[in-house]
Amino acid sequence: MNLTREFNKGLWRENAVFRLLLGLCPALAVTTSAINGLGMGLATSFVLICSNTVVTLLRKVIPAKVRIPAYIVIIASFVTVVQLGMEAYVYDLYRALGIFIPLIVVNCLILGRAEAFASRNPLVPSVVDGAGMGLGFTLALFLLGAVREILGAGSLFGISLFGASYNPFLLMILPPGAFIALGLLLAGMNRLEKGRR
Amino acid sequence: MKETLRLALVLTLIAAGAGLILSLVESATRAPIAEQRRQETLRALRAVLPPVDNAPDTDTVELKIGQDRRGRDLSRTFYRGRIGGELAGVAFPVTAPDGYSGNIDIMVGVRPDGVVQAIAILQHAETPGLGDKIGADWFRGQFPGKHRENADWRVKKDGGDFDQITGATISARAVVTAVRQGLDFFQANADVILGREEGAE
Amino acid sequence: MTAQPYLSSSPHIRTPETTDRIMRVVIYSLLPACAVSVYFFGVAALVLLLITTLGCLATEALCQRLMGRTPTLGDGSAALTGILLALNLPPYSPWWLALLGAVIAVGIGKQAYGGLGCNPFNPALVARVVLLISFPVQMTTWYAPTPLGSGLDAVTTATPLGEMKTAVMLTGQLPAGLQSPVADYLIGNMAGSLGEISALALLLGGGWLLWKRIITWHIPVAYLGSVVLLGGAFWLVDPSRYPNPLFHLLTGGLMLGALYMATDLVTSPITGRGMLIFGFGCGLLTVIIRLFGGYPEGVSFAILLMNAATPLIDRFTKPRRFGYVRAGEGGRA
Amino acid sequence: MAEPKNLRVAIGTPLSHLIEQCGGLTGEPGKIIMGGPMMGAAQLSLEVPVIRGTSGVLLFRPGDLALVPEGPCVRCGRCVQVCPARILPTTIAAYARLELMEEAEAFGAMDCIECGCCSYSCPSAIPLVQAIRQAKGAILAKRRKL
Repeated sequence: MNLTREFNKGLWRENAVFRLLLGLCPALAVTTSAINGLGMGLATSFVLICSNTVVTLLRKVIPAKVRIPAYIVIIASFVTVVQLGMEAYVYDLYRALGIFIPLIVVNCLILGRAEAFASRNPLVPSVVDGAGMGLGFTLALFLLGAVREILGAGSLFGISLFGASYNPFLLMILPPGAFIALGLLLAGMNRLEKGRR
Repeated sequence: MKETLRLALVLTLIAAGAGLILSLVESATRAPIAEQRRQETLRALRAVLPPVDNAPDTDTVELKIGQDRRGRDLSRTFYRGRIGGELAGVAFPVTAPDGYSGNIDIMVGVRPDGVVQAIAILQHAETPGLGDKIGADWFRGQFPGKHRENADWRVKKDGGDFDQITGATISARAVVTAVRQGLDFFQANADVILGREEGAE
Repeated sequence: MTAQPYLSSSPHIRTPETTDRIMRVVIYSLLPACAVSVYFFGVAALVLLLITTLGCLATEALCQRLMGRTPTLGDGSAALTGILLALNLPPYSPWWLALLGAVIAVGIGKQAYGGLGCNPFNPALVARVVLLISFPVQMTTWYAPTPLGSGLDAVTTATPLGEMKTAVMLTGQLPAGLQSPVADYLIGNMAGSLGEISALALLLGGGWLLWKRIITWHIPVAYLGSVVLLGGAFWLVDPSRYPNPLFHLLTGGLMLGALYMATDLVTSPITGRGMLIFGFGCGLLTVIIRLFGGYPEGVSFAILLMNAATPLIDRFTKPRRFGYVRAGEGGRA
Repeated sequence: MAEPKNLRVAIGTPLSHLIEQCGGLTGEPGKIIMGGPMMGAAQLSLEVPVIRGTSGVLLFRPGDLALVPEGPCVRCGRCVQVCPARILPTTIAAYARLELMEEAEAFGAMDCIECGCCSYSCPSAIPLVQAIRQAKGAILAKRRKL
């Protein structure tokens, strides 16, 4: 098994947001700024790597019939860990992401990787897969957040880019802007992909 | 039967393991979380109070401000800031129920004579780029120095003294009204809040 | 016989009418409204019209190039969208606002859905609403008209509908002196977007479209009629709070909406009955938003919402086929 | 055609003979139609015979051909306004072209009388009748199979 390949596929070929269109709920909802996207991506990545690790270790123990409830319990635990950790140490980000941290539980990306990969592969590839997928997800959310923040607020990471005379394109940080930005990014990615082939 | 038992056992074990880990994490983060929340309150208090040397979040008065729809009492906490034991200012939260989208939580700081020291917007869901300008310095900066009598507590569009926000008059109007009502309540109960009455503590 | 005769399915003749011609006629019919806007708002109006039109054409060409489609700039639909967009903007809008609007109208409102005929929403209105939500300050800064040669400086003012909204919100009463002479409203001597001010110019163009049979009477009549009826009903209930139907009819974007935006071929129902329902829905929503909504004007929102309902309306207004009777009356005749 | 006229002819007479009787061709024919302009059938050559029901012969010069490139449907509803069978030609044709024949049938494709009014009036020059005819053929073929 080629570990580099397992890692890279999450970045581009099977990128959760741009290729598989998974995990769109947080991808659209929290990406009002680059930092939110980055934070959400990292939190999800943490949960993803941990759940992949535990699922792969327990894959011989968990009977097939109860695997989904077992995965959900594992994922939910790690989500709660992340939530508590963020509240304790990155309080502002915790406040900004709000309800979407607990909602990482229902991110189909995580359950999907547990079911499709970690439950069938040994420890090391599963961790690498989780890391790659998580990083790909983080990158996608960061990109989306950055595009929306730059257009919708005229800043990046809260630093004003264009000065006071810039009229922010408000719609981009409102919910419809998420869809439009995602659509345009998807179109761009497809175009790039087409050009490469 | 044996199969069912095995399923139950495995699930129970996983759940128990999860519970164990969670209880550990919870106990480890309990103190930092409490500290974070306290810091948040303190930050808001410091923003609206004159410089103080006590911990205003521990020197509070709670007063009944009315009842909610189900008849339960609603109360409001008044945080008192002191310098050398002398009362320097009081901060209290007010909520504007008529924002453009949902409630606006505001922290108001007043000096003992009823003059506004500063206000801070704690939480709101106003439109980004429009209504959220209620948090801008120029808008909040209109409040310090004003008290119940020396200002007309309405936005200019309604004939008052406060600049509204272009395109978001509703948000500005909500904030001004809420602060005014907060001041009214403060004035009416000043004796209790300032501790001038016996047994108010 | 040398050349083989041409074979095709019947019919073998066709109307001289083409889509290109329809679009051209609509554009011509907008000229009076454009002229009025230039008269009241000067060269700035002309510049705006040029920016949006060229912007729409450029975006159309760019999108079609990127998507590998045959460019169809000649069909006039992009130019028409551009003109309609300009007529929906406040006078003296900054150039970037107009340009961005053009890009949104054609890029997101039209080409993203597959180009002419595939867009569910009126592209010009999509752009207007996107701009209104994103740049509320620029999109609601209105100027009093300054007729050419009057030498007046442009001053900001409220639209009649905006004035009404503020007054009603504050006092629960219509402002005194709201009703200007009807003649002013008719020729367009009031604040408003470029194209919505002159009811007369719009009626002129709309009438010509009706006469040319580009549009049918259904939508304008149902739309304007329901606004008059509903607005009138409220007015009868409390004339001190609700404006009279004539005010509804002549102010804001109602005329422009009813005659040009709602009647957009692509985004309105195809059957007569469907158009009546569509027009009535637009009227109902417009009155509700004007009297009770957060925005002073509701025409664009009303039309966009009804655009969304168009496929449904089409489905429920399938005409009764020839030779069939209504279900429940005995099946096949 | 030099002298258009009404002729009483026997079934089986080739069209070329009719043309001769009418003074011959004045130029190369662009399109030969047996029947009227709306419902007649285009023919490949003048050697086809008159059959029962042939009501007339129409010859178009090449310049008469209405060869307008097809455009996208702009949903103007003209085809619906003119349809004497009161069906929705544009909807049926769209379904037919997507080969969704059941939908086409549900919208009344079988009630089309192929009068040609919809195709005539379509500003985008969409061959509506052709598409509907195709749908009818497919629907009938399916019915026969059942």
